[in-house]
Amino acid sequence: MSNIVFSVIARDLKLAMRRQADIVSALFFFIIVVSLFPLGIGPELDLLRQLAPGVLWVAALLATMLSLPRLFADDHRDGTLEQLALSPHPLGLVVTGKVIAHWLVSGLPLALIAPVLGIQFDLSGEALLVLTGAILLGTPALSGIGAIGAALTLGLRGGGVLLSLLVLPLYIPVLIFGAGAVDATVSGLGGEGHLSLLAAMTIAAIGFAPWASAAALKIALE
Amino acid sequence: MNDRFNLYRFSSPATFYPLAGKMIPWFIAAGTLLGLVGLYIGMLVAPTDFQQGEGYRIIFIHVPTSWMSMFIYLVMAFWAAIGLAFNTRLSGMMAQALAPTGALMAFLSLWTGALWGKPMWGTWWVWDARLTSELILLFLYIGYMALVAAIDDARRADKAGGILLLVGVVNIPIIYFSVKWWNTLHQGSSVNLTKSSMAEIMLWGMLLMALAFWMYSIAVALARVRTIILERECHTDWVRAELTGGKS
Amino acid sequence: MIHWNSFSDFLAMGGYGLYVWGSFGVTALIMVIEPIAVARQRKTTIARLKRQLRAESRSTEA
Amino acid sequence: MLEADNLECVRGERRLFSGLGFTLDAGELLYLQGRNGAGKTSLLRMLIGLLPPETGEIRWHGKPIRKQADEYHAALCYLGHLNAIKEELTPLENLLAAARLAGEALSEDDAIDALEQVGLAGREDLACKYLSQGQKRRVALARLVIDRRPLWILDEPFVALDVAAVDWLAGIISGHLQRGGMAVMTTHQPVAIPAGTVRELRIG
Repeated sequence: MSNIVFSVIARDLKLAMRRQADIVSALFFFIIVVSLFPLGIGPELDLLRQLAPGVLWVAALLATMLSLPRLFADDHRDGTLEQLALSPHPLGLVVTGKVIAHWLVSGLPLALIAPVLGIQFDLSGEALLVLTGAILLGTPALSGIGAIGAALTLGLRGGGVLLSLLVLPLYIPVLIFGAGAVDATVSGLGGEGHLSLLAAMTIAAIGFAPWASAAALKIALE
Repeated sequence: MNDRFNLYRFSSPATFYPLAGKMIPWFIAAGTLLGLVGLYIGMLVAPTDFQQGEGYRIIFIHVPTSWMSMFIYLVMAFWAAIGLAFNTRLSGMMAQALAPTGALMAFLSLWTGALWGKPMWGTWWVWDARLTSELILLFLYIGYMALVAAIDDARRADKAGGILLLVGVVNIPIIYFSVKWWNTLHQGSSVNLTKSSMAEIMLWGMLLMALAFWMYSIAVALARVRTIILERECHTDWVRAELTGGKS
Repeated sequence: MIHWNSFSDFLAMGGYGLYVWGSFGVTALIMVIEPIAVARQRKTTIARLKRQLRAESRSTEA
Repeated sequence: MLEADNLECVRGERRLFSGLGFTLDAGELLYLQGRNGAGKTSLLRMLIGLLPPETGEIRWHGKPIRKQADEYHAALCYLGHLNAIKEELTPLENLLAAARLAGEALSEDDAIDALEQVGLAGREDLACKYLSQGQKRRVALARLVIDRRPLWILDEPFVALDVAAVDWLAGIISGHLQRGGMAVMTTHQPVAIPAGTVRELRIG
């Protein structure tokens, strides 16, 4: 059973490595958006410290969104998606593999670069740690929920804009607790509660979202 | 045995179409009547609220529209579940017919909420859990309508929309509680939406208005679903007969 | 029974007139526009389907 | 044994076909014929279980396929009009990945053998985006060389192949039938298959 998950992850990672430009451009998008905020708001450190969690998280949501339209579209266009749907395993497991691979190339790099960007906003060491942890814990849920939207909008005109319309409202809990964890740390309350809620959401999303996506993909393949 | 309780008969568009046509005038009549009595009680009879003055009368619209916006979404999700489970044609059409009305209810709830909030709280908008969830509900309605409109094949649109509705129904409570928790963690909000001393007469007015909105929504949705049925079933003989028979 | 002393009192709503009538007005407007829109859509749909039907019957006769 | 019973296909508002049925036994080949738009591809998509029929049922060894999707898919090899190969991967990687996703064991040597048979010797390590259309099709066809699953469903497999390749593919298919396999395929111009029982079904 889990073999198929690993096969899909391995295949998608190999494909992503052959197309590194995509990963790099999403990462640069994240960096640029985050860096624009101090330029728009002004250099007062107190204000920046306060805004940092929200700014970083909103930018992370948008950067994750960038790669979502292609999550299934490439496989759909060249016929691979049909073959995946015909593999002798539940399609939900295949999608689980694709979601994990998506996180590895989109969410994980964001988490790794986030502390560096946090320094621009004068966050303390502890806050940087919590920020990294929150992005690590929260972005898998973004990939999972995003997969549902990507599957529902597969092959539609203007699918990219529609995808954001469907997915961004559903991202709100992740945004709230992700930014809240850092907020709570900055204000000295401790972000553990938020982090465990984020982890719960990620587990729920990874468990549930692939099956909803699989149902949506089957409709798209009819 | 009993024909009246045969669900399959009523889930067939050919039977439902004339039935809906017959029911619409009744719902319009009931809605108008309830609305007039509700307005009479709410606007003319009900006393002034000692805390909020006359401004509280907005709740006679605000509360019913908020209820309806949530209730319609639940009904749509119910139809979606039925449609995905039993592959019935009518359920997807019902969900689609309800969506615009639900979105309008959500909009009215936000609009009246803002007009209530400005004199009461001194601000048009507060990032309170209920308001935020209502806003997201409006986004979900718009997302559903956009998705259904973007898919050309009607059956596929029904199914994809159904999945989105079910995902949304799981998410609404999560969104509500996350916003609520987020809000209480920020400095204590001075907003208190509980209306402690609502006089009985006010409650009656509100209930009547809620029923009136309910009737209105049903009537509009039924009228809309009749058009959708005609469009979807236009290749069947009974729709052809309906169209050529001159009855419209 | 009636709570108001005069019609102008009723309109003023104890100083909340703008907000109360703003709410009721927009709601009434929407509840008028929506049924009209539904009825118009029904009319155009029926007209379109009838046209389609005529075109089909003509093509089968020919 | 593959059985189709009273199938009906409705796409949009049009009924493409109805009351369609057939049975297919080991060693048999079914040619689907019909004009464009008659529903050949739709029927194939029903047979692979991606498109549920409006009415009727498809059974594999007596059991409806929608009740045994995973087992049925394990016995099924489908070749659509899309090649299902990844432009970024090499032919060898494509073949190995396809086999792994289908749950089949395939050694690298066997894969290289198969690629040699379809005339791609020496190109195993070139990303598929540098190959011509015909060569890409051959990469897709290479799957058939190694595939040992009993049921092949092929959508226009002879399109865009040169004469030599058509003969070669006919040989591959008759080998499959001789081993007791079954095949369903659509085609515009029937190609003589040297072995096995060939049956025809006209749609529309």
